[in-house]
Amino acid sequence: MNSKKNGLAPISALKYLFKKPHTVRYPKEDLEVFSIKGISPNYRGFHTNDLEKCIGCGNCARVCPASAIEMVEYDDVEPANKFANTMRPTIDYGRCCFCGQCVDVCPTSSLQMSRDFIHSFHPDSSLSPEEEPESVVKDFIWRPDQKHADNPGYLRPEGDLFGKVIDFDRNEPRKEAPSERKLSFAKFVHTYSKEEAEKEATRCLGCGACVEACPNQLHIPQYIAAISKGDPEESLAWIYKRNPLPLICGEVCTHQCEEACVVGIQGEPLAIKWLKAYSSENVLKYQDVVEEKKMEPNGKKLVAVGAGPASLSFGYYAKLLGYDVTIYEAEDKPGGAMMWGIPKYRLPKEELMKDINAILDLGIKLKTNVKIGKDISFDKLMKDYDAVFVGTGNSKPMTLRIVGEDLPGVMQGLTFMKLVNEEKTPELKGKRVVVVGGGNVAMDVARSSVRLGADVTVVYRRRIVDMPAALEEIEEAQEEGVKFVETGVPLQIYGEKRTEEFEYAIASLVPDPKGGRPRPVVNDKSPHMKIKADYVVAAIGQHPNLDFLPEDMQKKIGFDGKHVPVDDYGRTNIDGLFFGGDLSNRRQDIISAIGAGLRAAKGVDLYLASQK
Amino acid sequence: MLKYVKTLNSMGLKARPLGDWEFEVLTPKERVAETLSYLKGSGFETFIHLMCVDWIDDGEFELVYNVESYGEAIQALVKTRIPREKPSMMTMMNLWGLCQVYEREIHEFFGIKFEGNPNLEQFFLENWMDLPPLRKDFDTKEFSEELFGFKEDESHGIKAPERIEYK
Amino acid sequence: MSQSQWSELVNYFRGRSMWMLHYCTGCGAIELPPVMTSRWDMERFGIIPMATPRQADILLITGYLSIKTLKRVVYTYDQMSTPKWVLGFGSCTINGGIYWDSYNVIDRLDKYIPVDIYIAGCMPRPEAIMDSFIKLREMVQKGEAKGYEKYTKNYEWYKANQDHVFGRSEPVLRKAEEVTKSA
Amino acid sequence: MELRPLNVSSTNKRKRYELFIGPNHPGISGNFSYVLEMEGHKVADVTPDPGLLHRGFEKLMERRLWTQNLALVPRICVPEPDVNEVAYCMAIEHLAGIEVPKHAQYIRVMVLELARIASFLFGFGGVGGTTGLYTAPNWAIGDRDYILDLFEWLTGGRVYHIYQYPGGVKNDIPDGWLEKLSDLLDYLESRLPEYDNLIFRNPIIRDRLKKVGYLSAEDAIENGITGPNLRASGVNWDIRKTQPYLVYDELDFEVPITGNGDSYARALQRRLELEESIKILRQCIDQIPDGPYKVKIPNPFEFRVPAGSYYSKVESSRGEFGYYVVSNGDVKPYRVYIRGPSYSSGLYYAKKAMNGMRIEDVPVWIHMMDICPPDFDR
Amino acid sequence: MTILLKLIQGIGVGALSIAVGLLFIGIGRKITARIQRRYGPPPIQNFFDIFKLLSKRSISHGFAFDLGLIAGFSALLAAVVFLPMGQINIFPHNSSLIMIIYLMTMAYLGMAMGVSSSGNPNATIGIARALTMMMGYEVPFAAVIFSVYIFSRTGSLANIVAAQSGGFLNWNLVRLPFGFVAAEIALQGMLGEKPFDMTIAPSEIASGPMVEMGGKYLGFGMLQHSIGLFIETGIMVDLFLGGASNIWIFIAKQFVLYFAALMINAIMPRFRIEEGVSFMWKFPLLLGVVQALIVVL
Repeated sequence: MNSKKNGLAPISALKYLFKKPHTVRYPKEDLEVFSIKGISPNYRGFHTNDLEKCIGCGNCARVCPASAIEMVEYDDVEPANKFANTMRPTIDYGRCCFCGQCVDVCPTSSLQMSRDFIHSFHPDSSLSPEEEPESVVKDFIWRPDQKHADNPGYLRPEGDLFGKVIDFDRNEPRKEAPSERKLSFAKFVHTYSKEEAEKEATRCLGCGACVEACPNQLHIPQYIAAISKGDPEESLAWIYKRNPLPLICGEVCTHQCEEACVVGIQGEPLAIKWLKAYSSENVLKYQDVVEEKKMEPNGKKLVAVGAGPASLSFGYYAKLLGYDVTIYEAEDKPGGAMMWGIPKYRLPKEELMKDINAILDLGIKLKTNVKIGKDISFDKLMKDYDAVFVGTGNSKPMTLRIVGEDLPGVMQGLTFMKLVNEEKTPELKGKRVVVVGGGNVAMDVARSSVRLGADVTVVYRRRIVDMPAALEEIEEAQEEGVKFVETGVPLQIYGEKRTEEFEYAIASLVPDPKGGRPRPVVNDKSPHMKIKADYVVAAIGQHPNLDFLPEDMQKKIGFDGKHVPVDDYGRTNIDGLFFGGDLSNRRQDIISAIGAGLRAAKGVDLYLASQK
Repeated sequence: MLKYVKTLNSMGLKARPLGDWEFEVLTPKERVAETLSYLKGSGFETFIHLMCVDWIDDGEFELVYNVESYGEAIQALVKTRIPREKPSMMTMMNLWGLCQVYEREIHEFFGIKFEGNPNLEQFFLENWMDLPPLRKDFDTKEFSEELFGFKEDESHGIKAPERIEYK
Repeated sequence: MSQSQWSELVNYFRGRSMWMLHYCTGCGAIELPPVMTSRWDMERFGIIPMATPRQADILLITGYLSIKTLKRVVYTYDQMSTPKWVLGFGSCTINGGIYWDSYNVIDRLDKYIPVDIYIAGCMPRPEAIMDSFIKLREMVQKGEAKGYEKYTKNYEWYKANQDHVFGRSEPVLRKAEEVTKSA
Repeated sequence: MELRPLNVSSTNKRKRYELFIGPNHPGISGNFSYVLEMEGHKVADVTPDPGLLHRGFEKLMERRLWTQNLALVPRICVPEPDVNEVAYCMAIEHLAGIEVPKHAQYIRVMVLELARIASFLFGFGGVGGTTGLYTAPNWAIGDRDYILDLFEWLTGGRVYHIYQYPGGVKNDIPDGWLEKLSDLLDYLESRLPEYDNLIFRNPIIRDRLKKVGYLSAEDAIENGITGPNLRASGVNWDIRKTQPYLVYDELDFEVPITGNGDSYARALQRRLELEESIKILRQCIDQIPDGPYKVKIPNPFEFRVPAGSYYSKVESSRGEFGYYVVSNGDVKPYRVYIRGPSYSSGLYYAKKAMNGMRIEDVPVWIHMMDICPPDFDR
Repeated sequence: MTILLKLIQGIGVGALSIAVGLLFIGIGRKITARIQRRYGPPPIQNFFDIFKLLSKRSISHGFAFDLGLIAGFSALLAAVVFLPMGQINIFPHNSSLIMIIYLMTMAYLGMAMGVSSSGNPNATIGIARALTMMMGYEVPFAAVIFSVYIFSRTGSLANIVAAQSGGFLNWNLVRLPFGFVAAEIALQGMLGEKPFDMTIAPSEIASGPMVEMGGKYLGFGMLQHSIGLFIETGIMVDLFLGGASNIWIFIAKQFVLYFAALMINAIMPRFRIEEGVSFMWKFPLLLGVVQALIVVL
């Protein structure tokens, strides 16, 4: 540069006297430097929120460094999906610093920022000074909606899965290849290593949308946070607050939480189930976590019928409340459906026993091989104990009700699974097995049969997408070579001495007017198909078996053959009689049963407190 | 850099490199002056900063002196810990006059007395009577609520689902 | 010329010539140089920065106020001659902004001095600033901006609030007492 | 409410009186105050009175998540906010062992250099503002606005960009931005001779500035003066060169050393460095590689930085801007200390430098030292 | 009767000088703005400002404060009456340059009395600077006046104007070029334009004498400035640009002078006070003395 002193040099500045100024004469003129008139296209101005898309997860509120966002419940909005709520962010522009972090973290991209930025307010001068701050603050708090949506600014495009801050890609646990895993009953999923688990756990936004979806409202965000902190013990302690069977749930839970996971709206949900499996697998001794909560015994005696998840959970929490609990089990091992119904490749027996033993170690008495109604009468139980909990679950399988059902080679799903778990199945190598049904039991049957060397076809009344079984299971079954027949309604089973052929009709699906799953309808035109079948396994559901209960009692509690009506605390119409598990739950899975056990424990506590 | 680390280690202090341009020296309170004057003598002439960390769980304050050598482009962090109860430290003003303001600041924000520093009056704050604000046991939100009179529920209205707890 | 016509005329001129005090109380002040200088040129509206409170009509509170600054601001506001107006810039003056939990930053400005117009934004853009100046001008010309009258009328209330913040004589949190006793 | 009354003490031999430069004074560079004790027109004693901008950042940052703090840090130095974001992110990245992609590093360098230019232009305004040459601020701050336009386009914010993120930057460069940047650099280069003519060759400015605030190299080192002020005193020290961060070691630029140590040298130093910044930006435009603009890090709620402490520093337009970050492995920082470049000059060295200075030179000295109160008030 | 007439004329002239002064400043702001690459306020902005200031409630700082300002203002009003402006010349035989300059000095002294009673050190420094600066520019200006006196052999502005009649070449601008340059520089100082605006210097002493003036006081200060501007440029027109045949040409000539001052104002920073004074005592004084020597010899 030329930095020589020159008194005349500044005179050159006078040339601007004859040049057009570069002033932007706002409000007459606007900036014209960007591709669009006005301010920059990605400006961070006032928010817009698509109220229909917003699920009210509250992540924006939690990430706000200025604490400017509050989630407020509104009447005029509809929840976006069945897990969503009607809370919507309401933003205080007396706090907002327009950093855009709420937009980055919005899992649905419903919250965006617009290019509108002008808002000024003049407080009413007639207000007294005491009232004035309120009126000011009120003017600067509003619920963002679509008002500024026609002028979009800073946003995260919906397809942008690289995201701003949310990690949309799930880290699946390692699994054996289908060709490998179909050869044996060994567990084929390798639960997370420490690094994998921590990586997956850090995807969690901690919003707690999953908590509401979980039938038992586990402390999911807390235990995931503990994992990402690298502390499986703390994580397990959080799980134990509401679930005494962590490892079982970690392996085989129906994980509705993952359906609700907000990360899953645009990407893949967190593997909440596998994270739970990780923390319970990595704590060798549950006792450290469990023991410290034990309370002083209070001398009251409780009894639970059936050693399934509901009773175990009931026993655990009742024990923590100080009760003396006895569990009666008809079989020789505890666990119920978990023991007999779930194949080993999904839940190894030693993992099952690890959970159950942790509970039993608390001092709960388990009496196996005792059949209530036969060995001990139910009335005696009611007399001997302060309260009775029944968690016997569904043990009476539903039948196909078609011709040829009584042929040898036709079996019920649960019966088949029990054989599988006892390793007493007939030789299936090279045999053709037809499985009827589309639930998780059907999948277990099909995949167990595959592992036993059979050629398996699953026949289901509706489409694959309508199957109640977990999608993951269906996919894995397909990978393992299970054939699926959609919309197949069983008609007849042929055979001389034993099953030879299975006939079904291809139904047409009629939409359900009530909005449920479509109904399969078979008419004259429906084509009939026949397949060869050496075994037909009907896995189409089960009913409870309450034969051990006296008739009048069954009537009094309102048992209709399928379901026992109970309240939130598992209470029935009879004092001191509590029900839980598949018997009374709307959803029939382990986690619901655990929840029922927990609530019943609380219910018993309330009931006995009121008895005093 | 390694030669300083070595020398300092031979002096019985714990020194280790931290990054490409930094190394740290852990010294007991009494040897800070000695360490710093050694460093100043060997070219670390610029005083970058003095800061304090409140390790409330350990019951200690950590003082970090940061000095830099322009000649060799390396930086030394001299760290020392002093007890949190009635904390005091000797001033380093005789080495760098600049320490005066840093020490005054730390006295204000942490309540550490610097012996020999002539002016430890309030600096950034005015009429401050509470705990020194950067101590961990000072709750700024509570203070703000109390003094500026506003209340805030930190849950932001995010409702936890109703759980029936067994207890 | 009747009294009301006269005051209308006076208000018109007041609206056309608003001088602001050159006082950068907070970070919002960084948008004032662009507004004052050639790119946006605030002088088009007759607004120029003034060096002392005596000469100024508008007090711009450009963002957060620390306790120490609040003292000066109140002092400054008292020095300004009426009619005078206060502009609250950005979130911090409205409800504390990002410093809502800070121990040294006040949350609501209008507890201490009356504010005539608030501008949303953190910090407000030049357009927003000019927009609010235009709005203030309209208000002044209509005779609506009467914050200074409110201040004199409710001086006791404002004074009490001011004293609560910087006239305190004992620790705010009880916990401190215990600690100072032990130390 | 009590402010110190005007203190005219007659006990001294000569009459002394107090004069406030700031907080409400056009000559101060922000909300900050020097209480001058005057003897006639001469300064006899100086008491810096900081804290008017004290917001307790270091406390607030302990209460917020690692990434939430990114909305806070730019507020620490308002005229050049990006250094804060970059220095803070660099500290986190060092502690967490995150490798930033080259593409993102180039973007960071561009952002930093643009911010530096913006800050220097602000400084030109300061030269004019304190000496009464009001054409200079009108030009320089008007030109700075074009840089803000570019920032706005890149980041979505005009002043507070909140653009850096641990592991990279928040979004990629928009289409057409680099061309626009190149146009802007052409424009700025065409404007530089005009600034030279108006400011740097102007005899009155030269004479006035040259008389103010001589600072020798030894004093500068002794008093912890960093950045352009240090180089203006003749010390060849620029963190970008001596301890290169980001991709500065891949870029070809020089660090000018004016070395006279007076205020004019400091102004000129900035003017020369501005040219170098333009050079760096041009290289960045040519050299910027393709690639991801950030690496994935956990989301804000689960982002934990491994325990440890690190001092990261960035050469800002005022000097060394440092972040000393202490983590205990939690989602929030345990302690963050911010070392602002103005701390030593504004709070400590001012006392020595202003002694005996005439009142009209005080603002000149303040502005030429580029004292930015928010960075020491925090 | 004559006295009444003169009084009315005097008020008229005062009003005219205020109006012209304010308009000049307004246009000046616009022009400066252009050089600064912006549009600037409307030219009549200063009228808005004055009206607003006068309508404001103001804070007095005691009797001396008021008195000083009023004295200063009235001294300037008195001065403008004696200034011959084209055909308007209220006291054709009494337009003594010495008297005008004396009255203008009175104005400064009045102001000094006023503001020093406000007790603000900035104001005190400011007024001290104003008086110092006055010392600075009055000396070369006195030298110039001396040469003009000698040259025109009269002390009356009206006569000096008359002596320059008869075309451009008769103007003192042509006849006394060194004197004109010296006076022009002194004018810059009198107007308080840069580089000689240390009196108010906002960034140093927060607008100096005006620091404690608000509302009406500041309004009167501004009026004073606009009258001062009118008188100072008017004297220069009368001294060097041959006066004018009518008021419009007079104003036009005044504006040319003011425009030149503005140009320098826009591109020059401010001197330090001692630099300013020493500059005045060097270059313009030298020119003034040279001019005087030329005239005398």
